[in-house]
Amino acid sequence: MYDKLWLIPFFPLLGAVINGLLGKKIKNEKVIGAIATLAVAASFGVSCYYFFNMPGANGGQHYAENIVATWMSVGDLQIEWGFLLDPLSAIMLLVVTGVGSLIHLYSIGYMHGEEGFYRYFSYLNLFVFSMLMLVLGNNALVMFVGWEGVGLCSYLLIGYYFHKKSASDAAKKAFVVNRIGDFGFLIGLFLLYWSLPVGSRSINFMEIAQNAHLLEAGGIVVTVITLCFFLGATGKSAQIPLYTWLPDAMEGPTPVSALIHAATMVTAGVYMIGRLNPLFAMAPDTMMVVAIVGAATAIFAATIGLAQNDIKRVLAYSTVSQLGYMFLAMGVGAFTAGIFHLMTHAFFKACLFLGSGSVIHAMHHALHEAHSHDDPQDMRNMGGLFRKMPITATTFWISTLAIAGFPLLSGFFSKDEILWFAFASPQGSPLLWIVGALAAGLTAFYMFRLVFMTFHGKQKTTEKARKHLHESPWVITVPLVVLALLALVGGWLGVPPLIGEIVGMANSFEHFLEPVFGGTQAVAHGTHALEWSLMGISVGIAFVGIFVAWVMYIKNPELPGKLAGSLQGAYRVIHNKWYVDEIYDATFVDATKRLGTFLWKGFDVVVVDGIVNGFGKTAHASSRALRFLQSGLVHNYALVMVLGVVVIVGFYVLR
Amino acid sequence: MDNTLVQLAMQSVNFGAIMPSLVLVCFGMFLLLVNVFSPRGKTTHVAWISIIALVISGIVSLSAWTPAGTPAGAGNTQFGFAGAVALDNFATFFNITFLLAAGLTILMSDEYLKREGYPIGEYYPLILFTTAGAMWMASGIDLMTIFLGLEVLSISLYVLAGFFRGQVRSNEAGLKYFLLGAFSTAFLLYGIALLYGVAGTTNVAEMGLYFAKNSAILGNPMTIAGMLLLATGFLFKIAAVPFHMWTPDVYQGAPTPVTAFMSAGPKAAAFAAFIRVFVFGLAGLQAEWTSLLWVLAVLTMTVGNLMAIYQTNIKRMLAYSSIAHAGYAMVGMVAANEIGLSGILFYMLAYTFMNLGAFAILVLAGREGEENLTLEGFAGFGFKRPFLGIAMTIFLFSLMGIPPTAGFAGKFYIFAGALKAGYVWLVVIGVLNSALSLYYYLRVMVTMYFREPSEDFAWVKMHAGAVVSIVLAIIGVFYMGIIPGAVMEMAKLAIF
Amino acid sequence: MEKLFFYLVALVAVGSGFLVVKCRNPVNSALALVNTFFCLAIFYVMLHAPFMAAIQVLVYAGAIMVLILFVIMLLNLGSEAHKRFTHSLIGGSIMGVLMLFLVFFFVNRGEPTGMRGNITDGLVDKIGHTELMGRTLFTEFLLPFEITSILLLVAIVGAVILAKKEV
Amino acid sequence: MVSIHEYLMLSAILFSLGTVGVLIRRNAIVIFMCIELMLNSVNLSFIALSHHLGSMDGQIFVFFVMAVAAAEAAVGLALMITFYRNRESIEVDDINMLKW
Repeated sequence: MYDKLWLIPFFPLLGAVINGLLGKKIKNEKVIGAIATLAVAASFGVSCYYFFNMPGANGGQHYAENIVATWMSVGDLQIEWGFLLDPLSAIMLLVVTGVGSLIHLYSIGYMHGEEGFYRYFSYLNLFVFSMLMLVLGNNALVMFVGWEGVGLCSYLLIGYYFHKKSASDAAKKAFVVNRIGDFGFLIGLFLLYWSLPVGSRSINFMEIAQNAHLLEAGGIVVTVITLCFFLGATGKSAQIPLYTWLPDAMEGPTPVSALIHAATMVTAGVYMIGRLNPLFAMAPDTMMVVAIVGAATAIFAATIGLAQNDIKRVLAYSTVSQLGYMFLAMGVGAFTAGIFHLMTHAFFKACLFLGSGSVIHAMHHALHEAHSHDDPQDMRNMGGLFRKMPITATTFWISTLAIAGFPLLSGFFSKDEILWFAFASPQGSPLLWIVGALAAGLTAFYMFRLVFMTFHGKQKTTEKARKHLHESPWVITVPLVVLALLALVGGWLGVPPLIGEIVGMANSFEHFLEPVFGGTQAVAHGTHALEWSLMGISVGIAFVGIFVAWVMYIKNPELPGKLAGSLQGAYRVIHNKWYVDEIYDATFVDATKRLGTFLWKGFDVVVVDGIVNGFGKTAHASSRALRFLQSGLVHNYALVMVLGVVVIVGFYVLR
Repeated sequence: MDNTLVQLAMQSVNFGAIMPSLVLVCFGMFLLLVNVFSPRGKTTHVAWISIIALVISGIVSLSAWTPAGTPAGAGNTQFGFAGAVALDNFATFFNITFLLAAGLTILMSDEYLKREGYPIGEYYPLILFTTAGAMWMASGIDLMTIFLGLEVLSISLYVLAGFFRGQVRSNEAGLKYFLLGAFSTAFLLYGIALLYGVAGTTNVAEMGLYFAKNSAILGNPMTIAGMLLLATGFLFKIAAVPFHMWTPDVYQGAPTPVTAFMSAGPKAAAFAAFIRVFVFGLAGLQAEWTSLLWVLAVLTMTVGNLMAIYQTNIKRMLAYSSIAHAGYAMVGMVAANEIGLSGILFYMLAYTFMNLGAFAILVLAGREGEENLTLEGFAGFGFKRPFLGIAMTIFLFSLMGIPPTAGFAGKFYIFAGALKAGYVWLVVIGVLNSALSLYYYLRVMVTMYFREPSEDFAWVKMHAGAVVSIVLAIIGVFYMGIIPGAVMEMAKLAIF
Repeated sequence: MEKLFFYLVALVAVGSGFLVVKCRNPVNSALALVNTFFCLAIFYVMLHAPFMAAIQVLVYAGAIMVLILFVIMLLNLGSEAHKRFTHSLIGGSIMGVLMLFLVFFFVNRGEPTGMRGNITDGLVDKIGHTELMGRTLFTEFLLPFEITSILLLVAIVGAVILAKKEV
Repeated sequence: MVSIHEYLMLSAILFSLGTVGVLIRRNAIVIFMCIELMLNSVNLSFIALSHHLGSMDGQIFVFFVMAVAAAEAAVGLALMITFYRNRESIEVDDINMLKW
């Protein structure tokens, strides 16, 4: 029954091969798009079939493996091309193939008329294939194949508009940073294999789970191993300090950002920690690091998000921030909550990206018609688009409410669960909760800033361009609607018991993942009253964020500009007494915004990029210095050889 | 003539033990004659006959393969010439590697030689002789056979490196290679002399037995010095730091297919002899040579990768990268266990595929006179020549060691062997180095795909031979990456 | 007496070896090298290897050195330009001294301990060196001997290809 | 009776002389002659050891070394001639096109 698991990654691979080899000949965009979309949809179908026929549904083993062939055998270590179906991979499968097929459909409309249409779809299918290998692999090396594959496809797709230098630089940066992460992954894997006692050495996930207890819990070994794996995760999932590639990755086409840099690939790190949860659960020190890095990334990226004017960059920093939430959840032992947020985030963030893509598409078209050279991605050029693009705007609104944690939408449930665990789990602390809640408030603020600047207020486009603004075609809006619906109701899968008791629903998500995380999941302790009040506070903070955004960008859109001016002359501030409340709010917010800008320009660009580039520069400089040894003169070469002989022989003989 | 002498000679003669090389040598001599009677500039038939020779030699080699499960003594291993050679699984595995390297080289050479204006038929017999020399190195049990194999190989390569006699670059490559090669030969010989002095024999097997019986000799400074000087000679051919200085210059100056061949065949041959002599004959000194190789492997990897970063000529960059790859393979030598050593065998075969594939693309992409091999010249190559671009990407990925390619599997085996032997830091350095290597491989890909094409690459002609060799290399890279098990099993059988 | 003779010849050998390195004119170097070869041939005779002595003179001094001299004449090479006191001169000399020191060290400390064969001076005188060589060469070392033929073939073909003027 | 060590010492001196020559001379032919000197010193070691051990192997090896030296001389000199034709020099300082 489970011996057809290989079909899931097979279809996208087939699609990639067909489009890659024949795409140039087919030429018809509709056919190419259909092949690619159907390939992913077929995988989605198979995934659904398996989802409804999960192993262990009627008791027994909760996972099934499908071993296709032996890959490598090293001594007693057998590595297979094998696939693993368990609740965790099943959820990821649905997310990847489901969101993936929608984005493929969307891409048909979005990429219409682009040069290299077939190439795009071929890469995109190849990406889905790699992602499915990553998710389905039954051992760490098959996962690593996918891990590298998604990196490669991300690289190819970020650099899709290769004639832009920024795009190719961004692609290279993404690839290099990812490889730093991969280095951590490999070292972690080697160390894990090496430190397990002989006889129980394995890199099969299920066997790792069984044998993890043979390592010393909380010991230095398991801590180092998990830290190495976490380093891998920070690279792939854009956490501090390896996050800078993700905002730059927005140079790629927007559907790519939606699929790879929001919904699927960047969550691979979270998934990997979930996969290795027995190991991580044994290393409290690592868990603490994960939680702290996650929380820090969440607030840090949210702060930077305040200062961005490029619509996609706001979303990019928002993604980094939300990934921080997921790591925070993993770090406090709330594995289910982390995966839950991964899923809901995939819905609303994909929707947001696609929505922004729809806006950019329309803006681009309009500006092009009007012969304007304004940046179609700059929010300062938008405004009042709600009437022009009602479907896009509505779906965008829903997703924004979801990400802001508006009660009873999907983001509310998942974020709230994370915050609750951050506070009340044994590994949690009130400090983590405060940071998380603050980040939630900032998220609400900058997301609504985005919505207000884009869809409301005064139209800032020229009259001429405005005529050409219109709603996108159905291939673009259908995925938006579906994703918005999911963002609306997806949260009800994982209703927390607190609300579940009232409405009479169980937390089916947690129940479903029970076999995977049952043994390692942290248990949060606290009274109902505490839980209610924390929930209330975090929602309140979010509302404050929304309110401030409303004040600044709708009620009084001149305020920020005015303030900027008035800050220069302090006396004018005192003069305008009747604005004092708003000013107070706005100066506070303005200061935060300045902090955001500072962090972005200062820390992000100078420090992190500096370090990453610094390594490159060091290598380059040493290469440059070393090459002068290669003088091209035979007697110098001979001298080096003799020197080598003398040193070697001297060392051994005189020793 | 004394009758007993003839009988004595005939007793030790076993042509079965040198059959694969014998086939090559006979064909080589035949081709020398063919060349005499061929019209000027017509060499295609010579190339094809030499391919036939390689195929026959391959079949003969494989017929000596002893499959797994054969009871001891019932295998196909052939000994001969008073213990001077053995055609065992080890030799056979390497023979196949050499033959593949030679075959891919010949496939990409024909049109290239014509384009560059040197359609000289003697090129092919020289390649065949080189391959035969490599085979003697791999199957030699006697240091004399190994030494002479090495010399046949080297002398042919001196000629091949300087083959374009009208080009200063090629002359220079040949002359540099010759001077430094002869210099290193002197050290190698001195090492052999010292070992002969302490063991009383040049036969590796007898030497091993003698050392095992009289372990006191192992502490003799002459033994250690002999071992080190011998290692020097092999390390020169492997291009390990600090004996690597010739590599970039010679690789850059030699005709591209010759460079391709040099980076795969002779390097594998040197490793074969290295393993045979050190693991077989000098096992008693393992502690000494592993600690030496540990240091040299780290140096080799790091220097190779670091120096490659600054290069703008792709051929020269690949030369440095080949130094780095030799460093990775040396890690397996340090491990000196079953996985590590068979990992070297595997890696050499994998390297043959990926490196020759990459060079085949350089052969096609170059302009007459070896122009346009700089990084800049490759701008936009991936779009103008999609097939070659994708192929190059695959080879580069394999060289980087990204799964599921042969390069990854090879590195994996070697590092796994080193881990098993407990060299954790060596593995960490190795993995770090392969992360470093990405820096320059990636630059090629970035130029190929993310730069506006400055040329139309109209001169790139897809020759059948080169395309076949590229396709074969791609198949090899993926086969050994996706199902490396089969090859690895063979490599394990090949390690005694 | 034998010892004295040895030291005398050794002195000549080292002296002419030094001249090979020192002489600025390649022709002089070559002649000094021939001289060294003759000295070595004398040692071979002292070591009861008359056949080796003969081919030392014939092959080395006769063939190879003539070839080298011929090429020197062909290229009409004059003396090397007056050499500056370069780094390679210092480096080379230091390396040479270090090398000598090392080699002395391990040769002095080490002992040639290899297994003894059954060839004695008496046997060599009785059977004859050439025959002993021949027996070993064509039985035990037949394959290396055959490989040598290929080696020389490769060298001839290579030399012809390289030195030929037109294609 | 001259001891084996004396022969080995002499061989070492000649070997080092040859090495120094390779390192300090500029003329490719002289460098090659110095390499020949090194090979010959090894030959002396071989024959002395062969005599000392009473086995023939060392002398056979010398026989092959001579063949190799001859082959190398042929190819090496041919390479020098071609180089000379193109550059009018065989000083190693002029063999410097390929570097860095």
